Amino acid sequence: MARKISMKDAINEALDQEMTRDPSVIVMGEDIVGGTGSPGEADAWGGVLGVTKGLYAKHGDRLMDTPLSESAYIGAAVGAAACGMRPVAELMFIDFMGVCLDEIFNQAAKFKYMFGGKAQTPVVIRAMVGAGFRAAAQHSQMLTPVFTHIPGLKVVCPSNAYDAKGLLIQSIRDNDPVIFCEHKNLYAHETEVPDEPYAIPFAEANVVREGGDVTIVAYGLMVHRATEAADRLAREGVECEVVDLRTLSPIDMDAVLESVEGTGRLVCVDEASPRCSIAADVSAQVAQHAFKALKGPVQMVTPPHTPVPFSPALEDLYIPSAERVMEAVRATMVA
Amino acid sequence: MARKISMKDAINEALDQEMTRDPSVIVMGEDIVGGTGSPGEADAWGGVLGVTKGLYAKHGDRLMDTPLSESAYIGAAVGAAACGMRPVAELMFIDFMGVCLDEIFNQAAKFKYMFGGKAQTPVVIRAMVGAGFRAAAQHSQMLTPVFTHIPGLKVVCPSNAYDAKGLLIQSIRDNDPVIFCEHKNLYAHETEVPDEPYAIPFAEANVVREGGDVTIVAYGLMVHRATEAADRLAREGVECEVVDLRTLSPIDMDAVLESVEGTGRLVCVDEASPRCSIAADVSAQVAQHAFKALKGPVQMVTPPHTPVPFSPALEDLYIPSAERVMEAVRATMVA
Amino acid sequence: MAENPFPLGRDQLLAAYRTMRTIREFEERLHVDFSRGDIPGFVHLYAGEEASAAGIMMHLTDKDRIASTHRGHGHCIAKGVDVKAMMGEIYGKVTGSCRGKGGSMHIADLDKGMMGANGILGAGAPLACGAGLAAKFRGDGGVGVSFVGDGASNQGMFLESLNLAAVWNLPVVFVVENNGYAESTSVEWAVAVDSYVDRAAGFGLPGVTVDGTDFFAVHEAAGEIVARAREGGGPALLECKMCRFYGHFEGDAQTYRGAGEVEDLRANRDCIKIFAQRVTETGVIRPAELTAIDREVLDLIEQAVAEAKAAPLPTAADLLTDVYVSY
Amino acid sequence: MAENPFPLGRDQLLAAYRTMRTIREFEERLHVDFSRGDIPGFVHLYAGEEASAAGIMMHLTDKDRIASTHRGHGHCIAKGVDVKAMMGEIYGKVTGSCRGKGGSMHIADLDKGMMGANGILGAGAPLACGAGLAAKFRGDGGVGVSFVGDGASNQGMFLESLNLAAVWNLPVVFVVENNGYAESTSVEWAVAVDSYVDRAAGFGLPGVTVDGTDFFAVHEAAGEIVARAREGGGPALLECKMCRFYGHFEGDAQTYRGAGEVEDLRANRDCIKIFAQRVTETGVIRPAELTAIDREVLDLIEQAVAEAKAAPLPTAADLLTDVYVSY
Ligand SMILES: Cc1ncc(C[n+]2csc(CCOP(=O)(O)OP(=O)(O)O)c2C)c(N)n1
Ligand SMILES: Cc1ncc(C[n+]2csc(CCOP(=O)(O)OP(=O)(O)O)c2C)c(N)n1
Ligand SMILES: [Mg+2]
Ligand SMILES: [Mg+2]
Repeated sequence: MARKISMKDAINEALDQEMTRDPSVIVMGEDIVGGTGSPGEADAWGGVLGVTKGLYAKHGDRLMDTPLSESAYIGAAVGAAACGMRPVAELMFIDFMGVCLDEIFNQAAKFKYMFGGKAQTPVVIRAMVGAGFRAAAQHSQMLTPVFTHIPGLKVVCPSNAYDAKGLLIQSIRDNDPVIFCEHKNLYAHETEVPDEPYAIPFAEANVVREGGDVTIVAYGLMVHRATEAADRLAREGVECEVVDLRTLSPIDMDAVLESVEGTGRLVCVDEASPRCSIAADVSAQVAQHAFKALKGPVQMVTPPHTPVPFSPALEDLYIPSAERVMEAVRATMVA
Repeated sequence: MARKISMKDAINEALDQEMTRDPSVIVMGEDIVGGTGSPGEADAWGGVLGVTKGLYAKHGDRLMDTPLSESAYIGAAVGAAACGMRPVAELMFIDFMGVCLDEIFNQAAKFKYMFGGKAQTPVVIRAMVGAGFRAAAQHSQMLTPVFTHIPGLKVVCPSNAYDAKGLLIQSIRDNDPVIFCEHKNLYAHETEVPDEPYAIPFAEANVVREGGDVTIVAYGLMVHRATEAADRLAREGVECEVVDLRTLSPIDMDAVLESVEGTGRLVCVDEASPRCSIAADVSAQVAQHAFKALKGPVQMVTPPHTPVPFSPALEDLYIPSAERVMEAVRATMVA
Repeated sequence: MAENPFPLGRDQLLAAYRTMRTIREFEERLHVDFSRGDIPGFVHLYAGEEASAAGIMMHLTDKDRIASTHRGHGHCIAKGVDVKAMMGEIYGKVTGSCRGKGGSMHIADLDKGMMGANGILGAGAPLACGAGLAAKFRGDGGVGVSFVGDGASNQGMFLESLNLAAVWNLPVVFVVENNGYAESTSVEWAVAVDSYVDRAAGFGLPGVTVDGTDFFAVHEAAGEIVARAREGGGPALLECKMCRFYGHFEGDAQTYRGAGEVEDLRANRDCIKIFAQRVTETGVIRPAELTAIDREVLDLIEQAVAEAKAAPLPTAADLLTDVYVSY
Repeated sequence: MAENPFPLGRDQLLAAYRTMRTIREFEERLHVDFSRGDIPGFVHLYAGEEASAAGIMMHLTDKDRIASTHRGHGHCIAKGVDVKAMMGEIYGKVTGSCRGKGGSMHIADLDKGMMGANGILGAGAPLACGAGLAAKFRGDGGVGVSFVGDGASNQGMFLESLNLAAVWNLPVVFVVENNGYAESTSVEWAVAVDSYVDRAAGFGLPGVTVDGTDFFAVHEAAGEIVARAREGGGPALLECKMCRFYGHFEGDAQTYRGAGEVEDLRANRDCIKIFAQRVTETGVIRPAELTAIDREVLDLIEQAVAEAKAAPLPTAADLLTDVYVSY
């Protein structure tokens, strides 16, 4: 049986194994070595939350600290990718996208198309997403819909350690630019993770719980809220099927549609802001492609259309709860 | 009867009239005066497509050219707004958002909330959107969903000269940050526009064509494709109701839901990329809130999930056409 | 009474001391309360850097606007933001400066000219340009002051702002608070120039470097720069070399630091100790006067914490307000 | 045969002339075809600036990567991109370098080390850093070259890159092509420093300014800088002062320009005229040799246009390809 390790360690292991396998993999970001130029030992920090700890000791200069210049180093990662490297660049918090988005959405995402297929940019941008850290409005966003909207990008958001390792390995081996979203409140979450490297293909949703009454679609942390809701609803006699999307672009709509064909009911749970969200995207596609199967209105469970509040009292209300998912499920049943 | 003027002139007039009315209105952007520091007369250009032409001559230093530094001047506009001014900053093409998004989405959009209501940022960001100019992947995007997704922002996209004037005046008088999207292929489009200043309230969709069979929701240039489709379908005996959203955030969902209650059928036309689009957002909301009224699947007409191609041969295929809208309408009818 | 060799009167000296001491005790208390688990989220302490905030802010009034950083408590206090409201905010209470919605990284008080701490590094520089621009249009003589750390001085938004302020000749002062580290990364490594004076010169700006642990050096340099900006003489850059007594954020094990580094800084580069020694050894201020202030400050902080702890949390109704003026 | 006082052999001189002449005729022809309505979209002509592209690119091979600007035709041609494929691209044909998907603003050819013209100003600088980084890891001695205009030199992405390249000691050369204008805005006004050498110094970089209309000056300065970068000596900045013969883009009425300005530039600052005069008056090259090249170049351009016009447009099937390697 595989060990149980945390999502943080699973990510570290994926980076380590891919760097070992492929010399063109380089890893860069602010403080991801930790302490470059400082009196204390480098590799001390291993990133602001320690995710890359220990890698510098093993891989040396292929791990690079950067100055606080996101456009420059993310753009350099994109440029290096176009020149044959496989850079993994850490944008500490996805909330910082506003200072470097051009290099991601106008450069990395568009090179292949603009250049008539004659370029590829196999770059991975790792970033922390999500609320619950009491980190307030500028360090708690999901922003997954923004990247999913952009043609040319792939967007990944694992819900557990096993998926994180397999999806990150796939992201690094993938030949397209990938935004790899790590929910900071899942770093400590443990699952069984095999020692050896393995890749989980994109666009393969994971049915984490089967059930015939209602389909609940979720990703990232929300998978756990959905599962909790499903478990509690089961005691009421309602059986929910929980679909973990795992990747948002490409998205496994086949799995969602198939589940809805079976249940006739859909609840989408999304930690991103509601407008133009993943929840809206999935709901709309179901309303277009599985309309006949639907027995009642689709339901979307998202935070309110507000920035993320700081106070724990408010933040806990902001993040969709299992209770809200349960209410939504009930709403699809009565309608 | 009011004169007929172009959308470009209507925008110019709105800026002129608001600058005249309110001394706290200032206007800035790259080359919006045109020729600062150059041998030729300033005010020569009036912006890259001449939208602000003539304003410098009338309002002098309240029109400001900027260095090519979008973060700095957009951020300065946000800061000045927080300090009591009403800046209108031009981000030439919305595609340039990637170099200055932070000042828009993390600063302007969040100040009021993060500061507990104790600040406001009445800034307007004007930008050209849309395809059809043969301007390729980095000068042709809509990106309206990205801004609509962000709580704290308002997003406006007029479809004609009359609306452009009234909505821009409202945007300038509005106390929240507004992204004002000007479709470059509508600049030359003329409608009747009253001389005097007038404001069109936000979240008031415009039913530009009535019809009982199918609701078509659109905004910007797509309103014209929708109307063309509706006119042609009428000859086939299908009566479409065309709803021009005018503002995307806030959005007048009441008008959409009311129309769908009447028609039972929905087609959303969006020039933005399909994933997490405005089309998806509206479709999902209808599938949630007017499910019972729906007689068939919702249909979304958008470009493909690709960057905008350069070649006119491809770009014309990329932009949703009246024919594609007609097909979608038919698809809602047969289902 | 001894003759006063300082460019400030006794009242001003005492006020400067009170500001610095208030910041210090505020931060020392947060350090303790955070380690007890009383305070949620990210907290970045300004302890050790007080002379910069105090020395600069003495030249500013409420009509002058500052744009601060993630390490903003010191700037807030020196700019006159209410200490109890700040504490309430950091505790996430509805009595906080931002009604609990912002937290440590977003404390603001526009009435006091404090445009907000900021979780995005470099983002304050354009905002300060906007403040300067507004002041210029109003003709009220106000200035905008942008604070950035050494790390943030490599951010594009900051660099662009240097040029913009120069081109528009804005009344803006850029303060680089150089504490030697950006998180764990050394300034020597990350900033590719030996002197910030040269970096400023690359944008046509006058630049000055001072010992940021010397209140009087900061005060003097800031005085000249602020006055020039106020009179239309344009922007400038001021680098304060200083030191951070705690980790990057609370919870930081600081393994990247040299052995004994912090102890040494506390012993030899404590700006408050240095200030106290100078004003007392000249006889201008009596030690007892400072001790009295120390006591008052401790009382204030104690009260602020007690009130913050007792204050109500925001409730569900608060979640949805303050997003828009109208929607 | 006269003695050769130039640092290049006859073949190289003729090659340089051919490059510059090809760029010039390419652009002159686009100017005509655009005004006839044959060419869609935005077109920014490089005419007048040829000595910069030619002088720099002579030091580069295919393994050296350049990141270009919106005004990229000259860089493409000098870097060896096929002229017919370029013309096809600008005409929006499936035979184009980017199969018609990119157009004038996005011509690229990675095999030739051309990482793309770019519609986003300043975006190329980080990309060139990435090219330098890749070369460093591969140890192949390659360099990355970033071109920006005077206007784009105020963009944060460019400024950040100067620092990054210095900190990482990358084999990267930053070329500022200063043609005096960013669209209609003057460089004197928009760039808040008198010399790019000072701006470079603000990031710890050596900087050199040359007369960009003097091919030999560009060639010499670029030679030193490129060689140093190649040998691990780190990045540098090269400013070429030059002039733009046409408007910002085709269709620009250029009202912001001084009376007679363009005529004067064409008469007195034409880098090709200046080059031709120098190489012929020394007797190293015979005028007839240049005339022969002129004829060949005109033929090539004529053929390129004819083929582009005759080439097929992309079709519906092309719309959906090349978005991802796999999806
Ligand atoms: C744009 C952006 N990039 C990165 C971060 C993460 N971050 C927060 S503080 C910090 C280091 C800041 O160093 P410095 O500017 O020297 O300020 P100090 O913490 O030393 O006061 C970093 C990298 C951020 N908040 N914003
Ligand atoms: C980020 C960004 N901002 C603005 C523009 C619009 N724009 C295109 S070219 C140009 C002027 C460029 O001037 P310069 O860098 O001097 O290059 P030149 O055109 O003179 O070659 C501007 C403002 C852009 N394409 N990208
Ligand atoms: Mg620092
Ligand atoms: Mg120029």
